[in-house]
Amino acid sequence: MADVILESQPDINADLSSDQIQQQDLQTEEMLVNMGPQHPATHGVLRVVLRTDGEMVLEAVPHIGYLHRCAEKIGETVAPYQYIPYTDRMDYLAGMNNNLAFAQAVEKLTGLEAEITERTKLIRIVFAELNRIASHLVSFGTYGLDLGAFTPFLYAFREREYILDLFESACGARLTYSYITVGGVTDDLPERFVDITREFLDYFEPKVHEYNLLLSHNHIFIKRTANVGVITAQEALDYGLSGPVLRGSGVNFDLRKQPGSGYEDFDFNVPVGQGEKGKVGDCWDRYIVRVSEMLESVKIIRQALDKLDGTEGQETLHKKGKTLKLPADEIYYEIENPRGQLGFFVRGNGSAIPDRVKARGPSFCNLCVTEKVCQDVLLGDVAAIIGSIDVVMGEVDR
Amino acid sequence: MASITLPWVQRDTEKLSNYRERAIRLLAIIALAHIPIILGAWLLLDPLSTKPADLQDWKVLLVPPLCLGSIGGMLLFAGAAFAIYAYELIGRVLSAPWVAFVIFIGAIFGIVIGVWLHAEILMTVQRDWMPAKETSVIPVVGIEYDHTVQSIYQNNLAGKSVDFPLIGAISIDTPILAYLMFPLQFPLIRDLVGVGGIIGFISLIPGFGIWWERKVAGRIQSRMGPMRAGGWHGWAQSAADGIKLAFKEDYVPPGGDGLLFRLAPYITFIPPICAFIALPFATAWVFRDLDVALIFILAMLGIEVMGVILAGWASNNKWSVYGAMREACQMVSYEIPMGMALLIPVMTAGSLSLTGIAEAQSGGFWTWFVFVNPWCFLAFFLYYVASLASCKRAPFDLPESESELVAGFLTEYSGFRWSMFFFGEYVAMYVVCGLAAILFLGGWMSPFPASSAEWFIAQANIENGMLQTLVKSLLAANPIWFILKATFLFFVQLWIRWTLPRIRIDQVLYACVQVLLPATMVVLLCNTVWTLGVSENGLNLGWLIALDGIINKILAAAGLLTLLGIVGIAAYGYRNNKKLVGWLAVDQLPGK
Amino acid sequence: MDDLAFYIFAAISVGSAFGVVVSQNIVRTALFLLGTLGGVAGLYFLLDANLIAVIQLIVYAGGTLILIVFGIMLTSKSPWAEFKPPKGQIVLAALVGLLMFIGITSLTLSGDVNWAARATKTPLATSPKVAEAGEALLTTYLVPFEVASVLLLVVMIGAAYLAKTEK
Amino acid sequence: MSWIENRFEEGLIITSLDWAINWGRRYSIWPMTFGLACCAIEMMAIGGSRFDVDRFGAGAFRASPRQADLMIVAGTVTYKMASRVKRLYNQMPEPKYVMAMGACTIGGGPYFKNGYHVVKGVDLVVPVDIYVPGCPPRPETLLEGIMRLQDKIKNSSIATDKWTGAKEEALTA
Amino acid sequence: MAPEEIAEILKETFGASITDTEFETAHPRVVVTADAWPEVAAFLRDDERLQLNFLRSISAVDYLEDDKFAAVYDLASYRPGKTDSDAWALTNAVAVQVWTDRSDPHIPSVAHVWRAADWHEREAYDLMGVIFDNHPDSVEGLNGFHPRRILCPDDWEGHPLQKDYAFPMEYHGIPAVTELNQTRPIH
Repeated sequence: MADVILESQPDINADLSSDQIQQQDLQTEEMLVNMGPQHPATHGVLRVVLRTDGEMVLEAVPHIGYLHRCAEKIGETVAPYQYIPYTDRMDYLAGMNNNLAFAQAVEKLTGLEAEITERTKLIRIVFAELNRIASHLVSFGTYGLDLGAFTPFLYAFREREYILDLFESACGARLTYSYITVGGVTDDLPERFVDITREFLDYFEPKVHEYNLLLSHNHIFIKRTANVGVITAQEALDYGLSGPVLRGSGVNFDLRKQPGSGYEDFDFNVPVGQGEKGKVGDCWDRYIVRVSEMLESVKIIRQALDKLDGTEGQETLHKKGKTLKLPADEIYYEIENPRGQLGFFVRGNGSAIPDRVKARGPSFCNLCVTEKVCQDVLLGDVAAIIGSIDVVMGEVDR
Repeated sequence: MASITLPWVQRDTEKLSNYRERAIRLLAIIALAHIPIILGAWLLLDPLSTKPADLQDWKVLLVPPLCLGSIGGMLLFAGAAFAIYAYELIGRVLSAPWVAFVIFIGAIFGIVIGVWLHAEILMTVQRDWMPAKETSVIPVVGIEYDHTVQSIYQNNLAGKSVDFPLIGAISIDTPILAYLMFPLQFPLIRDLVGVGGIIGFISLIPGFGIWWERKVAGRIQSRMGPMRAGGWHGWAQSAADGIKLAFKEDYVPPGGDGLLFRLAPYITFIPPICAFIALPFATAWVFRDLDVALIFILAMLGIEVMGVILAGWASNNKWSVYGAMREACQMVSYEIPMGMALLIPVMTAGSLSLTGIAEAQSGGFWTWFVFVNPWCFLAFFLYYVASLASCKRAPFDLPESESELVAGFLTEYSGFRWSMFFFGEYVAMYVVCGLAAILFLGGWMSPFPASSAEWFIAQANIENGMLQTLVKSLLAANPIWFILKATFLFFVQLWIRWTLPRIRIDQVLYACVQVLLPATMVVLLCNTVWTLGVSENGLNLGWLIALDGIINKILAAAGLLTLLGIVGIAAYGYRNNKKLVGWLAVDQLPGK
Repeated sequence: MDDLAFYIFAAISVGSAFGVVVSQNIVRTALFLLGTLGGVAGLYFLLDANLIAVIQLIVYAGGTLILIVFGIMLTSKSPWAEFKPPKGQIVLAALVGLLMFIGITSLTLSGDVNWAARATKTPLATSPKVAEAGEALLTTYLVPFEVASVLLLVVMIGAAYLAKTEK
Repeated sequence: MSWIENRFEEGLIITSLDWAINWGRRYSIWPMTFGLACCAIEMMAIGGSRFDVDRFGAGAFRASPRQADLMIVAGTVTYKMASRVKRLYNQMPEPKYVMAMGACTIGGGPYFKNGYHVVKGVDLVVPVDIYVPGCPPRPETLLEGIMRLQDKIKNSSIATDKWTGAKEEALTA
Repeated sequence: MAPEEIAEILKETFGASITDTEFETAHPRVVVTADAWPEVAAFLRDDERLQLNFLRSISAVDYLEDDKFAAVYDLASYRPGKTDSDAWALTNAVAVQVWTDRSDPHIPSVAHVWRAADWHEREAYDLMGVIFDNHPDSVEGLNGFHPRRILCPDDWEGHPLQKDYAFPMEYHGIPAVTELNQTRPIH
């Protein structure tokens, strides 16, 4: 990377303060522009240093770590059951999925998996998919915001509130649920939950078509996103991308379709970027994959709710979960998060407290492609590209 | 709230009430002190005397300040004392929800009526005052004037028979009116009065516009918008924002160019206001009826950009420079299609004067230029798109695009200077909308033909002169129509802003150079040929005139249907409105 | 009243012109130029030459000036730096300016030209209106008008060509 | 403002001026778009349809600190971010208010122990006006925090504004 | 393809470089020596039978009692279906463990094999202190070149995930409050 830096330029990769950047480059034609950590388009505390020539962005280097909350270190000091709340705060838009990933990793490691009841599994699927919808709604809304459309954001939040109400009725929290935990879920479903959820799904499904009319097929929106930030399938695999970003590049890969995911009995499609409005793997493809996934999740939830009816009375929380001893073994386990494949590496040492917990955040892996894609694009495209990758900084920095 | 006690909520009420009593006493004494002045002045000057010997010109200097000003002052101070005395009662009345609404609506009507009155007076001054026979001279200063108080009084009496609705109703044969109208014979005074009216209207636009924008945005996004400030639907929100911004710390970036940074808001703010000099509200309602008003307004909108560029440059901030660059290239390129689109109605009307163009559309809404032929129809939309770009409104709000450039050229501005930019932006928005209303939507002409007023008066058998005037002005031509049309176009701008995403900078320029510019050129050419074809002095082609008539009717019907459709959808939504939030899951939470 | 306005506009024009010459900052120079152009436009308005005044505003102040500033900001290697001409240039420019000033003032004061008579000969009150100006452009002065248009067209094509080859 | 400072204490002019200014400031608290972590999502939620902070006139989220009145520190402040938080605070013009939203900004929250990279409370970095507890606080709590801030503004006075004096001191020093 | 078969193929090709295998675990893995690791990595990615084209994660683990660090590379192979509309399949997956000394932890970088390894290696260096040689984004430190830090600031001291990490008491003037009753500054 060092060869493309001009001599008079400060090192774009270095963690310079914005003062240093301001002082050094005022005399040159190419500007170093500091985007973030407080910038509306960076979704939190991502900082991107741009080397620009006029409106062209020649190079964009993301700087992360502004939200490094030491989650992995804390994982080495608490028992898995106590660690569940910390997983909530990693990807705070998809707390349920994070809970699920860690709980399943620990259950697989300790062999508790075999004792999880059918009802628990179904409840987990319902909540994971509901949270996927909620997370994609935020992604959809903020993507509109990145491109200057304010209204879709509020529509998305309006619908998301209903999902949060459902979560609240089940576990009392709006954002950090700790509902899915080691050994099951903390509580059985509240009364009439199934009916209300069905009502919500009936309400929600037509809304997605409304979103498509409002934003997805808006001419300006397509002009802004199609053919912008193209990631080919080969690049996507090479950079270790996953989730909607990988599928947007035309790779039809979803962990939920793999054997052993717990979704074998469900009938749903995996939306893949087709290059409908431009090239395969552009921003619009990544965006539309998310919107379509919401509809697929609705399908899954409907089927799961139907199955839930026959499982009344089954135990939902295994007593062993709280007093689990981890064997001196390790495991790496991945599930499909709204943002991609969330993996947990857990190593036990025979006691209740693990030796090492490592999270493979999908946002972390997806973000590293920014540097590749944001070359020779316009300044406005940077917001479009970062928005389409849909990062959650809590998970990037952990 | 009531159950929580907070340490800082406590206040020394006794101390306060003591000050209150002293204030009431002071104000009451001042009010009483006015009485001897009024009595003395009244006895000395005798302003109600109609004897020619008593109508002296020198009294002009004394009658308004001593006789009328003192009465006003007494009422003011007494009212203030009463307000402080009975503030609990007044506060309770004021805090009722409908009172704020009444005040708000009243203020709007009051300003409209005030502007109207002022225009009527000026018209009377111009029409009724005969050429003077001799000139008088003010002794010391040496200023010449044509009309004495006496001649004005006589003219007023003579003009009584002419329709002069509101003032005629009060009493025209009071000499006080003559004393008040005396200064109006000096053009400078008349201009000052006119400037007062314009500034009053202009200060209403941003205040109303910002509040309205937030309410419209709220309703589009299924929320309420401002609700608290001032009571009824947060009507005082703009006032609160203004007060806060005025008292915020004034920041000038040390690394930037301080002089230009301070100047830039004014360079942005003043040109759009200058545009109002030439923007007519009705036939006589214009500060200066320039023959080149159209180009003048365009020039003023063009100069506004300079302020933005300076603001961006002087801020010493990279985002600001980006904003300034974008603004510069966007404005310079969009001025061309905008100006060319405006030439089309000019060509159709055959006049460059805005008043003339509006007068050409007085035959009912189907003669409005937007419907009059297909090319004008296209030109309206071309102009509207270009005007969005020239006002930096979404989807062309690139210079201040929040998600890309933080706040663009405004990044370093805070407090009052920042609000100046917003004032300028909203005034400019209103100017372009007003221009569109005049050029394409008939300006101050009502949607009915001018003859409909006569017809209505004959049908309804109205004999009262005042009512006749009212009907004529409402059904034929009235500034209210202009304000309504311009406000509707203003609303469409807000509507677009809260619906569409933002265009990228290269697409903005592409849209201008490769789409709008060729399109306006083609439309201009076609309109020329078309106008030549239908014109009686030109080719006068029969078949084209017939086609013109048919297309005109079709377009007018389409326009009417569109408007009815919008109103219908809005009414349907209003009738079937659901509770905005919480109808689904919140109602069914456990424990509910 | 008109006299007052004349002096105000004249002061703005002359003051700004002085600023244009003296200022060392290019963007400030542009701002002063705006003042000069605006002041001169005001003088045109006073002379009842509305069309010329408005065209001065829209073409020079609203168009050309912004293009100049834009060009400076876009192309200059260091738009932030100050503009400091060498001393020789300053002296030369001052000399030329002084000579012109002396020439004009001496011409004005010498009495060779009877300004008052000229003013009365072509009364400004009947200065051409827009319609007349337009008609004159398309009838009497059609050839110069068209030549100017062709010239502008050539300039535009040349600019487009240059911009294209650069890429 | 020193010419009115301490001269008209509780006097008629200053109190009515206070009333007007505080009324304006109270109904126009513009927050900065500054989300750090989980709490930022709840901060976005109060801008959303159900909670709609715009009702209180506080809905105009400004991206530039120069136009913001309120910094809602929404989420965990880390050492790497702390200097930026401080910088943003310094960039805001007076009068400015800081709201510590959530357990992390109040005192480190769940990261108090073993959080080697987490600042244990944003009041170690910038002065805080309002503390809103919760992890994350519900939007209703945040609205309550904004109302408490309105109370605080209501009872401030330009005669005793700290920043007017402080600025003059800084200029003379 | 099962992990055992992959191990067989690797042993055939590289022999002594494959020091150990572990399959009686929830995380079947192959142990490779640090020196041979880039070659093995390139082979794993390019070999027709394996095609492990997807690096899922690099987990650095601190074995304090053994005085060693280990880096665990989780690899997977995603292969397209027969037609474009078919789902891609995860055909084989395996983990590779590379050991290094705790006193002088050096492992060759594989960022040129899988671009995904770039940030993972930076993270592993930042938090655990394992130095990945020839990393594309290296900076010169006191003890030679090492990957650039990614999460912690550039001037951060120590590597937090090491078991014997000493917590900082202060960073750039901001105290690290660790006691509940410790006084806070008054602004």
